[in-house]
Amino acid sequence: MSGWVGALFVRELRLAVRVGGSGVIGVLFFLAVVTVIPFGVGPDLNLLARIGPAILWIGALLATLLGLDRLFQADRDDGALDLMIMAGRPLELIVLVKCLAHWMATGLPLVFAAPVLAIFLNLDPVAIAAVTATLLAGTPALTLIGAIGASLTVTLRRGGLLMAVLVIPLAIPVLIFGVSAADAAIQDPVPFMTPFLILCALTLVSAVVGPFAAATALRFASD
Amino acid sequence: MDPFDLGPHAGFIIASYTVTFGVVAALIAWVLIDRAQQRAALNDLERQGISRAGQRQDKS
Amino acid sequence: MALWDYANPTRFLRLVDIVLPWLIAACALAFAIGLYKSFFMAPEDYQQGDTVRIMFIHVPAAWLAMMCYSVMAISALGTLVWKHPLADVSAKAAAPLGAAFTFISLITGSLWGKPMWGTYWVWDARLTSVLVLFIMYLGLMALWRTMEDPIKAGKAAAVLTLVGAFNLPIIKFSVDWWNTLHQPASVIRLDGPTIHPDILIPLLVMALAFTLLFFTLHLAAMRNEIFRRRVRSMRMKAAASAHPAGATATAQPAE
Amino acid sequence: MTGPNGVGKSSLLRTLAGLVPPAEGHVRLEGGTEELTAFEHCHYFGHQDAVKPALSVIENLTFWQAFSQSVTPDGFTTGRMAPADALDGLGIGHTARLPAAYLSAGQKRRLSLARLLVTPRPIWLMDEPTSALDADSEKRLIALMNGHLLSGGLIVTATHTPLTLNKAQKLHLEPARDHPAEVPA
Repeated sequence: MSGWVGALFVRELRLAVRVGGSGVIGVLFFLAVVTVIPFGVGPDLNLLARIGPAILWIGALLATLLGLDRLFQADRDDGALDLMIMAGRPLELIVLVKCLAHWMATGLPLVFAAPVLAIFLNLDPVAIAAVTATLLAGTPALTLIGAIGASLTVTLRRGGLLMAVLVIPLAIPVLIFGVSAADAAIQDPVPFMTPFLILCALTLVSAVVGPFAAATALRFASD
Repeated sequence: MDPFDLGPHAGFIIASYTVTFGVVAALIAWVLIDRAQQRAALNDLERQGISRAGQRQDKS
Repeated sequence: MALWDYANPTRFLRLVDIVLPWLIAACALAFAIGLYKSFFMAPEDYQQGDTVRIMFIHVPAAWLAMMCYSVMAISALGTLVWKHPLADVSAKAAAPLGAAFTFISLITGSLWGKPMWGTYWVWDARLTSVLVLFIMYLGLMALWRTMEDPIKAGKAAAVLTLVGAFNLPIIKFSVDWWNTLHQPASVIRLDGPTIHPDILIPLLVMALAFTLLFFTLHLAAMRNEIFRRRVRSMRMKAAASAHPAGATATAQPAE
Repeated sequence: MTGPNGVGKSSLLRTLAGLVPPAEGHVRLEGGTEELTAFEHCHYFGHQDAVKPALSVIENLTFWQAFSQSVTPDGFTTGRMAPADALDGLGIGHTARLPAAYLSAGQKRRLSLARLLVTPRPIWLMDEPTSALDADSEKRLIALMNGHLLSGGLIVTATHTPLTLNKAQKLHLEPARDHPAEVPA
C-alpha cells in the first residue's frame, strides 16, 4: 500500500523537469550568484579562496529558497492540494516526499555544480571536497526548513519574498555549521567532523520538524 | 617526433580532448535522440489519423 | 532575397535533407585532417610545450562561441524585424550549441591555464566575459524551456538576445576596466606577432572543422525543432477533434 | 442542494469534505469504515480541476488513482476502473497520451471527473458538476451519477440546473435574514 509514495515522488520529479518546471533554473541562479560576487569583492584569488565556502553556501541558500515558493502554491492554485489533504494519506509524509523530490530536482544539481563553481573561486581540492560534502549534507535541511515558509505563504499571491524573509532566520544554524565545517577542512588543526556531524543532526531534526510544521500550516491554510 | 609523447602536461591535454569529445558526442546524441522522439510522435499521430496540410515528410 | 525562398518549412526541410549528408562528410574529413595535423605535424611551442595542442580545440571553440551568438542575434533580428518564420527556430536551435561550445572553451581554457598560469581560473577580462556569455546562453535556454508557446517564447528570447548583443561589448569593457584596477593581466596570448605556420595551419583546419560541425548540428537541430512544432500543432488538433478522421490542417506549425 | 449565489453551498460542501472546519458541531457518517474519518470516504469535485498541464492525460489520472486511497465499505459495490477505460467512458480516450495542456476546459473537466471513477469512494461531493460541460457530456455525467447511486453510493451536489437523478432529496438554502450570506471560499 505504499505505492502512492512512489507515485507522488515520480509526479513531483516529472513536474520539476518538464517544460515550465523549475528544476534547472535553481542551478542557473546559483551560477549567476556565485559569478557576480567576485565582481563585488574584486578578483583577488586569495580573498576568494578564503571566503569561497561562504559564497557557495549563501548561493545555495538563496537558490534553494527562491525555488521553493511554488512547492505547495502550484498545487493549491489548481485545487490539487485540497485533494491531497482528503486523500486519506498522512499529510506529513506527503510534505516529506514533496520535499525529497524537490531536493532531488533542485538541491542535488546544486551539489553537483558546487565543485565546478569552487574552481572559479580558487578553492583547493580538499576545500572543494569539503564544501561539496557539507552542501550534500546541508541542502536537504534548507529545503525542509524552506517548506515551512512555503506552507505559511501558500495562500499569498506574491509570497516568494516574504517566504525568504521568514525562512532565512531559521536557516542560520545550517549556514553556520555548513560554512564552519568547510572552513575547518581548509585550516588543518580544526576538526572537520564536529561541525559536520552537527550539520547532519540539523538535517535530521529538520526532516522531523519541517514536515510536521508545514503540514499543520497547510491544514490551516486550506479553508 | 613521437605524437604519443605529450610532454609533462599530458594529463591536461588528454583531459581537454576528452571533455571536448564528450560534449560534442552529447550534442550529437541530443540531436539524434530528439529526432527519433519527434519522428515517433509524428508517426504516432499520423497513425491516429491526424494529418497535416497535405504534405508528407519523407522517411529518410 | 534568397532567404525568403526557404521561409516555407517544408522547402527548408527538403534543402536540409540534401545538404546535411555533404556537410557531415565535409565535417568528418576536416576533423580527420585537423586532428592528424595537430597531433602529428604541429611542433611543440617553445614557450607552451605540448599544451599548445589544447589551443587547437580551445581557440576554434571560443570563436564558435562568439559566432553562435552572432547567428542568434541575426536570427533575433529576423524574428522581430523581418518576421522570418524560421528565424526563431534558428535561434532556438543555436542556443544549446552556443552553450556547449562556450563550455568547451571555458573548460579547455582552464585546463590550459593550470599548467601555464598555475591556476584553473583567473578573473581576467576575457575569461570573465566568456563566462558571462555562457550564463546568457543558459538563461536563454531556460527562457525557451519555461514558456510553453514557442512563438511567444521566440519573441521574448529575441528581445533578450538583442539586448545581450548590445550589452556584451559593454560587459567586456567594464570588466576590462574593473580588472585593471586590481590586477594587471598576465596572460600569455597566442596572438603574438608571429604564429608559426606549422601551428597556424592545423588551427585553421580545426576552426573550419568546428564551423562545419556547428552548421551540421544547427541544421539538424532546426529540423528537429520544426518537427517538434509540427507535433505540437498536430497534438492540439488531436485533442480538439473527438473523432480524428482526415481533417485538414490550415495552420503552418512554424510561423 | 440549490440556492442563490453566495448562500454557502460551496462552503457546506467544503465543510463536508473536511477542508473547512465547521463553525460549530461536527460531521459524522453513519456506516462506512470505522478507522477512517468521514472526509476520507469522500471524493470532492470542485471548481478546480487539479489537472497538471505538464503531465500527459493518462499520467494525471494514474497519479490520482495511485495516490487516493480507495474506500469500499459494506453495501458499496464499485471496483477500481482502469484509467484508460475511464477516459474512454468520458469520451476523451483519444487524448490519453497528449499533454493535458492541450485539453479544452470541458475536456479538463472530464479528466477531473475520471478521477472519481478510478478510485472507488462511496460519497461524491460535487460543486456544480455540470459547469463547462456540453449537453452530451452532461448526459454522460448524469448517467455516471445514477450508476454511482445504484451501486450504493451517495452524492451531495450543489447545482443551478435541475439534474435528473434517481431518488434525489432537495435541500434549498436561503440567505438568513439577520446577517448577510457568507461568501463561499
